Amino acid sequence: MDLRDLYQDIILDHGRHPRNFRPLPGASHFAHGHNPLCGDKVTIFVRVEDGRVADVSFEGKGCAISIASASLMTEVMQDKTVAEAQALFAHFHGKVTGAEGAGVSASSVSGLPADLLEEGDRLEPLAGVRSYPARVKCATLAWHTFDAAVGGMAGGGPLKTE
Amino acid sequence: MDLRDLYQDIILDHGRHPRNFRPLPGASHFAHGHNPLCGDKVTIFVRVEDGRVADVSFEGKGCAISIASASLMTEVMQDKTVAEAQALFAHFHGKVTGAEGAGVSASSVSGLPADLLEEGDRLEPLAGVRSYPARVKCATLAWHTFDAAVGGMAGGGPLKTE
Amino acid sequence: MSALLQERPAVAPSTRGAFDPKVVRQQFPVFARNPGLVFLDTAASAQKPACVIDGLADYYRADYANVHRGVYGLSARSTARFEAARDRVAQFLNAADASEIVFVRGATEGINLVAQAWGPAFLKPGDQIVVSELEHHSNIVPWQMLCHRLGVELVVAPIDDGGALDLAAFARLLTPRTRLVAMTHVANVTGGLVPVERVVQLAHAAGAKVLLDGCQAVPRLPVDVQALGCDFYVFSGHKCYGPTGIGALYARRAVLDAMPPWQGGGDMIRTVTFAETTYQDAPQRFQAGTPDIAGAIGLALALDFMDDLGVDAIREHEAALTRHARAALSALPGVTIVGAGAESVGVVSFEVDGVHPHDLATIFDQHDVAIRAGHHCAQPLMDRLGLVATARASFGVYSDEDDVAALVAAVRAAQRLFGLVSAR
Amino acid sequence: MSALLQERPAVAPSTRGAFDPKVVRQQFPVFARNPGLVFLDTAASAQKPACVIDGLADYYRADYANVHRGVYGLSARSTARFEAARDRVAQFLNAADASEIVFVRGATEGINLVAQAWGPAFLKPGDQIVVSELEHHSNIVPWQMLCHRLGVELVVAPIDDGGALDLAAFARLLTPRTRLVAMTHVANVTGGLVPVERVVQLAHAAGAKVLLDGCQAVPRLPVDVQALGCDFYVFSGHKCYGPTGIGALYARRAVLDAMPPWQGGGDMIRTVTFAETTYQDAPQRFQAGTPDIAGAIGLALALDFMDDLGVDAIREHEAALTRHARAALSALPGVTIVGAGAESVGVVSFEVDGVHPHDLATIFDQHDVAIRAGHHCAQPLMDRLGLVATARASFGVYSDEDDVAALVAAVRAAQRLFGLVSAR
Ligand SMILES: Cc1ncc(COP(=O)(O)O)c(C=O)c1O
Ligand SMILES: Cc1ncc(COP(=O)(O)O)c(C=O)c1O
Repeated sequence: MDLRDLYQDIILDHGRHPRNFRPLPGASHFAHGHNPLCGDKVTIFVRVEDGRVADVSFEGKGCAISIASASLMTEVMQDKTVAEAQALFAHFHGKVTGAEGAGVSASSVSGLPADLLEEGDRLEPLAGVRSYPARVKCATLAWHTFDAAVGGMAGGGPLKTE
Repeated sequence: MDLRDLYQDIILDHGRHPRNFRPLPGASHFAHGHNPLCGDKVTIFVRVEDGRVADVSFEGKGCAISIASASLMTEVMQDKTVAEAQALFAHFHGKVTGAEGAGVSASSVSGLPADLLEEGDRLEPLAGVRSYPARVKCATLAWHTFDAAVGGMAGGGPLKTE
Repeated sequence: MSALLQERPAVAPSTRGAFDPKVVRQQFPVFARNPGLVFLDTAASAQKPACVIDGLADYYRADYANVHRGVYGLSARSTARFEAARDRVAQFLNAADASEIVFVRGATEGINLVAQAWGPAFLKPGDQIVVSELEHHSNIVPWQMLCHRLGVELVVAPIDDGGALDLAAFARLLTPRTRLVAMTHVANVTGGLVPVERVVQLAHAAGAKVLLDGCQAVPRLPVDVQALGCDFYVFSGHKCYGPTGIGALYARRAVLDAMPPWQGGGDMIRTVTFAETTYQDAPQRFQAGTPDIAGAIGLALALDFMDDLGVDAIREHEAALTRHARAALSALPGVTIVGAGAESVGVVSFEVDGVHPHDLATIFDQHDVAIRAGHHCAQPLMDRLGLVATARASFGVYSDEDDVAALVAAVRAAQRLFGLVSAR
Repeated sequence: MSALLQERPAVAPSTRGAFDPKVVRQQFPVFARNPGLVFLDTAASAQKPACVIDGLADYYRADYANVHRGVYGLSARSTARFEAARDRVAQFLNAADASEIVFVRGATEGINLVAQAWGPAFLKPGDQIVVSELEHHSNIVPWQMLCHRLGVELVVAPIDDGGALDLAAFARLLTPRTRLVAMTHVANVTGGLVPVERVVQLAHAAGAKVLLDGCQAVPRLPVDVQALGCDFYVFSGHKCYGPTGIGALYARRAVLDAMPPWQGGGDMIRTVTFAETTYQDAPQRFQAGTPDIAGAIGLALALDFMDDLGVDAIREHEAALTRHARAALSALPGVTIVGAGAESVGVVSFEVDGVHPHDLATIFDQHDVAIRAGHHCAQPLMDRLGLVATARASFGVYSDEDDVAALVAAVRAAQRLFGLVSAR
């Protein structure tokens, strides 16, 4: 395994200069995420309007992987419907765990709608994580926290405030 | 090791037909002994008069070794002074543990007074126990209980009622 | 983790036939190292097969590191093996999920965990806990201590004169105040199989939770916690061919989730500040500190070993050998067998007129026959039976009719030594 | 039992000189099985020497049976080895008597035992327990839980900015309400050596009992509990080259005798009836159920191993290597070392500007360098230091300057990968 597969330039860049790294005044949803094994913390803020992610941002402390993953997530999630966000989470989850379909149905992975394929590709740099099982939790922390914030997105439940 | 060293005829006899196996009305001292590992139980009754063991008896349930040891003990203890009883306990203890002097000073073992030598010899059949470490507690149960009844005999303390 | 599990060849239960204890015995180094040993104390603790001993050693040689916290490869490998062991136990008991398995030192610790963590959270003064007369001290004393602490009442379900749990009497004891029934699955003194399915049904109908003590059952019977429907199930690894120091508590997920933590420390927390601490979900919440990693892995190896023989085949073997031993012993003059109810497995307790069990054990030892003599940590049962002690022979997968023959010969030798039969 | 102990050749401490870690390393199979491994996570758990692994396996092969209750030879032998292991631990800590040693799963269980058995019997609302900012969660959370249960107050002794316990501040915190001081002997994050002799003197002068957490000390320093004068001392076997699942609680005899039992079960009782149960004396009273027999025996083998190297020599080795590592790391640009006070041993925590510890650990792993990254179960200390995580390297008897060189090279590689130094 080449470390460069994990620490691609885009990851290092997002790790060092995270996008949407700020509180979100007027957020309709937010959640705190925490990895008890390493103490890393993240807060995700979301403003949902008309069933769409009108804005999403984050704050926190963590490793390059978790910060980059959060940063990339805030980019791809902008303006998505809940169903789209759900599809992206499933896609991302399959990508980083390698076990496509673990806890997420395989069809939702393969079946990323055509208009999301570009967003899906933007997450490709995170795929290197799958070779580093100890780091998968770093990559997924922000996503699970987003999920918690908007209320069981993966389960398709209704949006709710934490 | 020959089992006959442990189960000598005299042991089997005392095990089957224990002497002084009865309650002792008018006992001045008594104590209950118990081996938590096997559940065996013994009660020792003593009537002390003028600093002598005027009478001693026992009741209980146990294996051949523990019953025979109790029975032989009641025989040798009859009419002994506290000091003599103490010397016999020390002598017996050294005999069955093999570790003469473990917790008992060596001089008190070797130095069994001349007038107690005969009593000491009567305990010889119990010496086989030393080859069976798991059974030493069976042999000593009655003796420790006697000791408890008359109040720390081994420590030479004053006689006291339980 | 599941990959590790799947590496094992899948053997369909139905294809596993009876096994030959003489062949099985060759896998147990203790018999080569102690030639002539007739080991009839498996109920106290089982001997260990080479696959467990060597597997344990090999884990330490190749894969050892602390679990759950290391990023490096060795620690990830160790963690995967440890969690695969949890999966293995869950699968063996047919638990719905691996998160229902808490590793403990043994059955005793498992019962104490339930008593100390579940008890104070769910019991109030006047509530009742039911145990049976058959129980091991480990399934009595923790409840007694809890009853003293909380003002709860300990109720005792009686056995009948044949040694079986009196189900009708048990049913009558259940009241709306019964909160927990704690009962053995197989009695350690008699080998008697308790009808725990009925016990669970009756207890649940009365609204009580059920803890089953599987110490003597797991080594001898297929156990399916979902089919049993019990709320808690405990067993010790050392009694089913695994290492000392490890065992498992199964608890239904909903029950476990509702329980507060027990011991505090590393690995069971989410966040710690001096002001406040939050805890992990089960099972981590109940495993403070570095667990017995090697023990868990060794236990999984032992369960693999049992599965390879086939648990149904083990049960058949032990039941048949027990029947044989009971028949052979009762044919001897002066020998009385302690009643075990309708069905018994793996264990037989007996008395020999005129020879105390302790003397028997010593005499047997001179014939290289290892049995247990005593109260077997079941003094209340001894009191009920009017005994202070019994002699107990118990079997494992390496035991066979030759062992029973040696036992019978040893009984006769003891009787001769004590002059109870003529020496010829 | 003493005979078993005496079989070991008596080596006078003064004749044991320095040892060569390269030679010592050959006794650790993990390095042969994982060629190239640079293992710098000994503070989390130590690797095991062949004498422990093989000795454990051999015990199972030759001498295994349950303890304390068997009349037969195998059980007597097993019991003798188990109790000899207790003697061995007592001797290693210089306890006055073997009965002052209770076997536990590890330090965490030892601390919980004291909190749950000693605590409720001797504390009342308004009393205080003092811990330090340096503690591992295992020496915080059990006290927090106890404080909640009893209405007792948890008081925190601060460290100074150099990472040392602030002794003056500690002294000022002690009041007549202070009933217990629970403190680490060597801090697991920093390696800092706490002046526990002074802590004990001050606490005792205030009428408080003292528990010392020796997890990181026992593998690295001669420990003499009588000279320290502490009331309780705990450590984990897996951190001093022994098996997982075993550790010891030392408690002064008088303190232990005054404590009520903790868990109920077999082996800790004197008599049991459903009406009433009486308990054994210490240490049996605190060891319910079948103990981790093999674990205790393995721990004794590990202590033998340490004694053969010489604990003074181990201390010298670790202190020297720690000094060397601190110097080598601080010479690197962008590296900051976490303060450990005046003296540190075996452990060094550090940060690398611009690279999170988790990323460091992953990158190091690719260079076969195994370190820990995280909060090291000491979140309150992290909060005090204003960190969420550190990278931690820790040493054992098999570690040497080549390991430090590999660590330094790995730091530089990480910095290059992250573009923090020019790649050349
Ligand atoms: C200082 C200290 N205390 C307590 C512990 C907990 O030890 P264990 O997990 O073995 O119970 C550790 C190690 O993790 C430690 O370093
Ligand atoms: C039925 C039963 N319950 C509980 C125990 C206690 O098991 P352990 O000592 O392994 O905790 C035993 C064995 O001693 C047993 O046979």
